[in-house]
Amino acid sequence: MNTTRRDLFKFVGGSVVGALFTPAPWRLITDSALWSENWPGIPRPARGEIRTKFTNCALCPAGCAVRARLVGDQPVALMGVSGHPLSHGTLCPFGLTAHHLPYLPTRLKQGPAKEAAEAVSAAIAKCGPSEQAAVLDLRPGRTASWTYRRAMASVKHGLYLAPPSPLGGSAAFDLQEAKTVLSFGAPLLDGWGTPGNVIAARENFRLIQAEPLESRTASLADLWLPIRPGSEEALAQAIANVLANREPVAPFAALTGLTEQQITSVAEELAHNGPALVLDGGQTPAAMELNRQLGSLGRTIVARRETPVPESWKKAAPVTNLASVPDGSIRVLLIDESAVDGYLSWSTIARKLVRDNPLVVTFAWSRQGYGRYAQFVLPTAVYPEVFDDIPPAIDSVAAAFRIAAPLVAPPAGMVNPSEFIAGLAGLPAADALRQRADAIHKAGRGTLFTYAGAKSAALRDVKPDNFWKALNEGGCWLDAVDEKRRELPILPDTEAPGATESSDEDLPLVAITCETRAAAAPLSPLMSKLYQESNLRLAANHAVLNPVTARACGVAEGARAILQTRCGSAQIEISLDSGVPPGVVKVAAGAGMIDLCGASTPAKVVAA
Amino acid sequence: MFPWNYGFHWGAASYIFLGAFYTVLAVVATTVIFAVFRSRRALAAHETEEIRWHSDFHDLPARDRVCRHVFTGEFKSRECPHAFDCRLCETHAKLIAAHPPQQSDETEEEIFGMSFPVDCLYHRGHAWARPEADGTVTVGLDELGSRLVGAPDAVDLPQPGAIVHANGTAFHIHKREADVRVLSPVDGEVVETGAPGRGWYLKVKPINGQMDMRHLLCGTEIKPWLMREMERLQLALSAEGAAPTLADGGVPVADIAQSYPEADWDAVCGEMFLEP
Amino acid sequence: MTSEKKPGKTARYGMTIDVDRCNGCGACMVACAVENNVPPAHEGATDRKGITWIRVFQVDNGEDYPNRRSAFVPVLCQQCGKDAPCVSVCPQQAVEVDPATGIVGQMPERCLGCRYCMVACPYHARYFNWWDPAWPAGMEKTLNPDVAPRMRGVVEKCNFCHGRWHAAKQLAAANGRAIEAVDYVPACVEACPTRAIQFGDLNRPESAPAQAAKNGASFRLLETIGTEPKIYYRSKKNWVRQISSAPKLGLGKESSRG
Amino acid sequence: MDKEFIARGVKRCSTPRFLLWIMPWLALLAFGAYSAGLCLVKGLNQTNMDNRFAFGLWIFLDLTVIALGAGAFFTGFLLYILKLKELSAVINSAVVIGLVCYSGAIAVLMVDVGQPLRAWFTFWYPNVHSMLTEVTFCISCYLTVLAIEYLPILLKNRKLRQVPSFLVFEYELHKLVYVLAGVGTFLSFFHQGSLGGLYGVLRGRPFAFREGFLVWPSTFFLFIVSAAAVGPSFILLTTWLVEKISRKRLARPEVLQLLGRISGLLLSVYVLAKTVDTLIWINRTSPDAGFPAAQYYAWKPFGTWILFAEIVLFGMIPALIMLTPRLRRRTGWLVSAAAMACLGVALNRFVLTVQTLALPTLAFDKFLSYWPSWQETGTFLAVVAYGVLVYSFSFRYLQLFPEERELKAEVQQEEEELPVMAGRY
Repeated sequence: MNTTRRDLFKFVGGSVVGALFTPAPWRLITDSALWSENWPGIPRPARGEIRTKFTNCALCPAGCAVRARLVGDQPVALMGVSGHPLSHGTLCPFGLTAHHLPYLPTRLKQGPAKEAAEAVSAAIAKCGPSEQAAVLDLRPGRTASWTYRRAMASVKHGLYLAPPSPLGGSAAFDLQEAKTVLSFGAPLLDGWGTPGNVIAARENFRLIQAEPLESRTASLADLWLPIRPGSEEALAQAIANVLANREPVAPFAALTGLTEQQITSVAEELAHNGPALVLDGGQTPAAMELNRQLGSLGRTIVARRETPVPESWKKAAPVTNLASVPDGSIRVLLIDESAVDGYLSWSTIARKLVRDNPLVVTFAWSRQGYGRYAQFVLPTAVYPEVFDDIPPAIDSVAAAFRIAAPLVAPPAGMVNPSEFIAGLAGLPAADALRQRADAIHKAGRGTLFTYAGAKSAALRDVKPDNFWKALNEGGCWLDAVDEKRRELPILPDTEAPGATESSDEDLPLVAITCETRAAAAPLSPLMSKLYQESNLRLAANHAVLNPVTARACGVAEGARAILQTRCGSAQIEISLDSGVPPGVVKVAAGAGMIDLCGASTPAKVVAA
Repeated sequence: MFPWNYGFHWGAASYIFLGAFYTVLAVVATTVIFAVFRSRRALAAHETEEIRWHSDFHDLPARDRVCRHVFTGEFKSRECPHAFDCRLCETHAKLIAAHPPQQSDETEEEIFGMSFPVDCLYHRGHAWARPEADGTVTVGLDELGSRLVGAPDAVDLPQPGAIVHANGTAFHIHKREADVRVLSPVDGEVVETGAPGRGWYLKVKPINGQMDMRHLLCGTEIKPWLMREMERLQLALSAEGAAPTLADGGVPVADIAQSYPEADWDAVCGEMFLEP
Repeated sequence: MTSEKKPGKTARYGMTIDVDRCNGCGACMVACAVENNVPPAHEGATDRKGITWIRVFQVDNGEDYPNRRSAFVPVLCQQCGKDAPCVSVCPQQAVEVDPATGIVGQMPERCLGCRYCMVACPYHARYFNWWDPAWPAGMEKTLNPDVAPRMRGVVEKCNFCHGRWHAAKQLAAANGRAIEAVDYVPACVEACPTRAIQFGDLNRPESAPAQAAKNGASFRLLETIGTEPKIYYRSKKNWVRQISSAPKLGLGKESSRG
Repeated sequence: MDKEFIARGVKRCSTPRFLLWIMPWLALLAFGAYSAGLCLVKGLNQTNMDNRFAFGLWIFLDLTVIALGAGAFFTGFLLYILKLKELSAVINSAVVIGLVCYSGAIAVLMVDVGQPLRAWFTFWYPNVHSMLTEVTFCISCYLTVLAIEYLPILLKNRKLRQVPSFLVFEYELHKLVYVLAGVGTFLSFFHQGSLGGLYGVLRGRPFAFREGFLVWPSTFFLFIVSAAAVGPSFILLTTWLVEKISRKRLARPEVLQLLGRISGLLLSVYVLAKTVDTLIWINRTSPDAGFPAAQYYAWKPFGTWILFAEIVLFGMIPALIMLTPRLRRRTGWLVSAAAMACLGVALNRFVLTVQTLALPTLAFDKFLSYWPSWQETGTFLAVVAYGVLVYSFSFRYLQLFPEERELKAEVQQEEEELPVMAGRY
């Protein structure tokens, strides 16, 4: 049989028609849609063994317990650990996305560690008699803090600085005990203390929030007292006077913008629905005085024991409050930004530096913090790469010890601040965490909580090696608390903040920063969901004004404007909200904005 | 919609909707396929010329499509339903039967100074046909047609042996911007063509026996028809912006085209030679 | 999509959200993005071009300072139980209701991005990929292996964490039983620090949403349009319960939040 | 230069002049093609549409253009099915307008979808309950029908006609144009309606939601009537415009008046139906959904004036003008009325697309604003330029107005007779 071209065509044609009656062509067309999902440019998630690891979040002092979901060795999700005695299974949005932090585009990849060390040594050598070389530890109480203190004790002119803190680090607020809480602008439900602990205790206390703006906390408070900006002390004084049956009340009430009636009823509530607790965003003595008056000390404000440290560490520099250092006295300043508790405005630090040529070295994950002002910025590991412990939070009645065990290895070129600073003094620092754990085990108090089985065990029953192992697997040691022997806390001497210049005629508005959390720690790119892709949180360089104020300033919704304060000016984008009190500019805190405004400052808005 | 698509659910609505859709598609496709099929058949059957004429006829203005019996006053107004092919027309047959065409008394109609011999039969497209003794038919351009093209720039005559169709193209004439076809009055095979010097004519032999020329104008019809043609010419000329000289009864000059250099001669010729 | 239709075994997954507990922290929004491989915003994205399968709105009582009171309302796909507006409008069946769970699912691989469903949805719970999905270098390593990232030009929305549901179903099958509502919770539920969001099967009277449905303080968004959402909100505050109804003039005027 | 392509006996401007005329349109088309290209290559982020304003200028354009293009089907229906022979004077022009409108709309739709490469999914996995499926199927079918209807017009070009197969095919196809007109009418009825249904079915948008008959909301029928009403108006308007631009008489005034009369008749039916529908919606449909209708019109700038403009100003008034023989006979009135009718329908489409999306649905929604980006506007303008170009070329080389030559002669005669008459008296 001869095969002609016609036969070939017939064969091919027949095959095509026949193929249409098989699933293949239809299936292929259908699947083309699935393939198009995987076009180049769209990343494909890596596959691998799914594992679970436990650690503790080092982003803030809350140190919430974390259950990480890993694919191979790569964490792909972080979640809280339910049943945890401190964090009660919660994780804030910052903690939930912390596994993205190692990949931040703004992250520092390398820094001049050697040059910095030489420069520091040289500068220390040049220190004058009244000048000092200081380490500013933004999260005191860590094992690293002890290393700094030990190093500073042996370095000439050495000084260990800690930021001002309301309770001085050795006392805690006991929310579980409180029945009525009066908060002067403390962000109680927005990242204050250990969020899980606050939420767990929230059912049991009545919350009165005195604050000029309706913050997240204010909107969920049982009572919001919309006071005038800067009148917290007046309100405290008025309440104190009501409680003590003293006059006057009316002039203070007038300052706050509240009625005497309102203040009296708050005072009565505090007095009759005890135990009461007065919280404070800053640290006004008036609030502490109220606590004293209400008998909160020893009941809702209690002393907390120090987490044990090895005896050999006791020869350490004392903790000096930054505020109490004389201005212009620090020649060398090393700032550990790798673990922070909030952002201090640069001006409070800068005024302590010597005028001529101070040396500032900062250990940071990016240049966005104090790196803007430092000669040397040394890159550090970022959580969840760090190997660090987390001191107990402000609402943790018991001492605690937990370690942020690294979930991923830090990249090469990172500088460990404690090794660097210990190196200055010639101290070994590598094993400090293990030594601390052994010291705790030696003390033998308290319990060890392990997450995998959500079990607690008395520390006495755990072997030292197992204790260390458990800590590295995200375990948490909690000190025993003697409920019967509530101790009176030893509170630091707080000085009244300098009287704010109240007659600022050229700066008619008050700028109040909010969202301070964002300024303190690195943000995952996914936080754009909160700051950019929704307006749930106020994005950096955005400001909210009352429409009346905006009209007076000549700015409109969406306009760009200049915010001016005593410390400088910045460009902001305006939005309007009649819920903001007239005369107030609500600005989103970024590091730059805190440098500009602090917590609150007289300000002016002019159209750009 | 097709088998093996996951997640596709059939329901009554699907049947109705897709049924309607495919019906529509089928109708559209059938229409197009049908048209293609018919075209192929027509092309194969060499019906192009016929179709061209039908298509042209359809595009003629209504006043140009009037029945020849309107000229003779038998109808007040009537549009030709057969594209000037009276051989198909029953009405024409009836009318002819009732009033057989009268031969004109004269041998030549003199209209506006143009001669129209009565021994010729005239096509509405200004071609004449004269049956010859040898059974062939001579086809030529009538006087008005000749004057319209005057001295043509070029003439394309068919080769002997070519087939012409009634209402199809007899030959092409180029004059100035005009490029017109002279429609053939009869069917047949070209046996001889005229030379340029002697006027252009075709000698056409009927393909099978007798030539049917019922559809051509003859006798007393010629004059009213020509009167109307002159009106048309005037209209065409005035539409093209030529001065209205004919209305005054003036005699068309031998080469009208030269008299109206500003007129769109293509349009005028198209109009007069029934080529829209 | 294989949907086992076992009589009596079908579930109606739903949620209850206690508005009085929500502090607007946004944990649900980021946990959702982490779980479902939603990329971070392109620099040009705004709150109207972003992708937030669950979005917390700040709502208020419409008063001015100092009488302003705010609340936070997480809005996600309301998983309409009847006549879901997005299902019938999709021209190519990219939106489907799973009869086994009642979850309104979006198939991004079948979506051609006509956005008709977004127009149809009164809850604005559907999001379009205006940009190619992009993660900072290295961050693509943190993607959830259970969920495929979507391409540019398709619509996506909350599906009650289909990846988790699927994993739970497989686990249940491995244990020789059918999946139940208690076998998994969506990421937002797990992440909510205040436990404001609870998840369950509305067909089980003891589940949190079923209980919430009976609660007098409960409401659903736009109940009057008859879509029978399966997300129940709850608040003791009268003005908060007003948000269930149609917009009223004056509410939220001159306000840029929410 | 291109004389041999221009139909015999009609006067067209010189080739350079024609080039001068199309140059700006070509430039606009190029700009629009660049805009559309940006949207295709970089994605829809080039537009100002967003998750809340998911449809924008383009959908408005599609709805309006398709309504205006309804003249093609409706004229075809009147001419071939109802045998209104007078309309053969404008049918070719109507087909070209229809083709331009529909192909432009489909081109924009292809840019409008996020994944144009998946456009065939609608045919592959059709959800027959979706109005958009109906629209997609019908529009693509009808575009095919229009293209087939356009073929004879194209093949009738003087030069193309010389090719025997074109000539024959044109002839044979033209004989079957009744079938196509019928199919086109069927398809058009459905997609004009389903375009209306597109918004009418949106239960979640009580501003647009309407009750209806079986599966079709009332907007389904309103769109059919309004499109049928405005189609002839648009043909009237374009014919008049082309007459003005080309300075020629193209159709007899009686034809335009007939178009006006048809338009007016249908417009009055539409206005009546729209009024009844609006009353039902205000008093029943919308309140039943929990949305008091007054609320919609409290958001500036969309006050009740928009209802007035839609129904009375651009509905009732043009209808009355076109139904009054005395006014209809005056070109100025007739053309103004046709323009108003077109505007009214455009406004109706605008209200349905843009206002629907601007209005809040949730209690905490804001009233949204939207302004198209230059890329969107460019694509929009490209469709306009494309339409003008296709029409210009068609007008130059094809016989859009079969009566043009006759009218030319008549005009000449009138002009000649006038001085004579003046001399007599």
